[in-house]
Amino acid sequence: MQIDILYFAWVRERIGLPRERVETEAATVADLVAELASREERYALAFADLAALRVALDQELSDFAAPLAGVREIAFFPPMTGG
Amino acid sequence: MQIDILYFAWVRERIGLPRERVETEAATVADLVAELASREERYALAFADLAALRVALDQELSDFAAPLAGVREIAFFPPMTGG
Amino acid sequence: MHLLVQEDRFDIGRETEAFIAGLRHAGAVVTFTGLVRDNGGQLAAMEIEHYPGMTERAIGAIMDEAKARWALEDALVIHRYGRLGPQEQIMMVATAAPHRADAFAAAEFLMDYLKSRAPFWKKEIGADGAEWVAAKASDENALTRW
Amino acid sequence: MHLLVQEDRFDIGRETEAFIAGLRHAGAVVTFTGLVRDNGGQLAAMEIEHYPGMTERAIGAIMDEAKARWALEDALVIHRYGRLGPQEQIMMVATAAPHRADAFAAAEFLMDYLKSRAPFWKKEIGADGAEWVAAKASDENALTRW
Repeated sequence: MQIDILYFAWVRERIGLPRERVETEAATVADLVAELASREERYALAFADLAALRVALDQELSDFAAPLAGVREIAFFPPMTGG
Repeated sequence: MQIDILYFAWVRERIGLPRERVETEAATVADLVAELASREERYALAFADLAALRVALDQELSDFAAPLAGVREIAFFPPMTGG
Repeated sequence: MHLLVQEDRFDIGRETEAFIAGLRHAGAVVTFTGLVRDNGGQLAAMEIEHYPGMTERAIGAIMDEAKARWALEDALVIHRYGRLGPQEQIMMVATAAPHRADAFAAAEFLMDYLKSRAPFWKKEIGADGAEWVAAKASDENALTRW
Repeated sequence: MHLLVQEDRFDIGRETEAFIAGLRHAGAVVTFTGLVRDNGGQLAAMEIEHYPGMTERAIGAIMDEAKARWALEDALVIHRYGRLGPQEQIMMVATAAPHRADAFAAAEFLMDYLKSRAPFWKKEIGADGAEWVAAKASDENALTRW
């Protein structure tokens, strides 16, 4: 399946791009993260500490155990600092 | 001694005047209240329920047991409803 | 610290803007504005009586207390008296602090004390007569949290 | 309910005035304004990144939740993104309710959730480099009270 991946804040800076479209068969968010981390060093660095990251599936906050079936857009970012 | 007495809100309306200067030898606020209440019916009515009244001595909230020595201005009013 | 007790209307937008423009370090500003409720169309006017002199002293003391308790850069209280129409602005409070928790707490504290400790009395003028607003037990109870 | 996510500055005075002018029954209005703190003169600018689309959804959901929990007549959220200078206004929240307790609670609730659940990220640009603002444990903990 094809999925759009978005990166924000220091995750975006570390990976070096704001978004990309990937072809993947990953079943869960964690599977996708493992796949990306094995791809290149910059991904491995960005995903080194999952506790410091948040994930959103189709613009709703989710978690790393969530299944990816039917998801079109996934975003990775640090804890939010709005307000 | 001479003391200025001020009345506010329904206390003022019941007594029928906003302020007056009286000559009194009352030792405490309660003594002054008793003196006023014995004077005329409208005072007796205004002071019928002391729990519904507040008192300020020289513009500081006080209570009915407080001594009047040195006080120049005393005010009686219902609980405040500001804000 | 700014305190105004006045009969005239005030411009909430201009006051808020001026308050914020005067700040140099604050990260958080909270304002509260009290409006005359129309009681479902039953209210013709509200009359606010106050105790000149004591009003300024009482509010000044409440503001000093807020300043002592929280890290405030500035605070403002404006309170009107006299005759007000439905939806008119009765009063406002503004607080500025480095962080939001202090700004919120100080604003709520000022409001709780203004309600029950500043010498104002409200009278509601309706179609069928006038009535003094009774103090609410909940307003007195609100003071116990501070 | 009004929600604006924008790069442009907003006029706090005019927004507050317009918000209040639109009310028909409320007795209490609370506003919160967040300003860029200058960190003792060390801050040159703040950059705010956001997630277009999710931002509006997340704030909309927070506002719906506030509306469901408290007797609000109206609520407003304005949040900026992009590059801001020291003491510039980052965002504002306004709430209107019949009584002050609801207006205060809803405004604090909105702020607590905006801090930790709306997809914004702040970066502080100083004389000696730039740094992403770290989320505070106290902000996450603040959510447990609701």
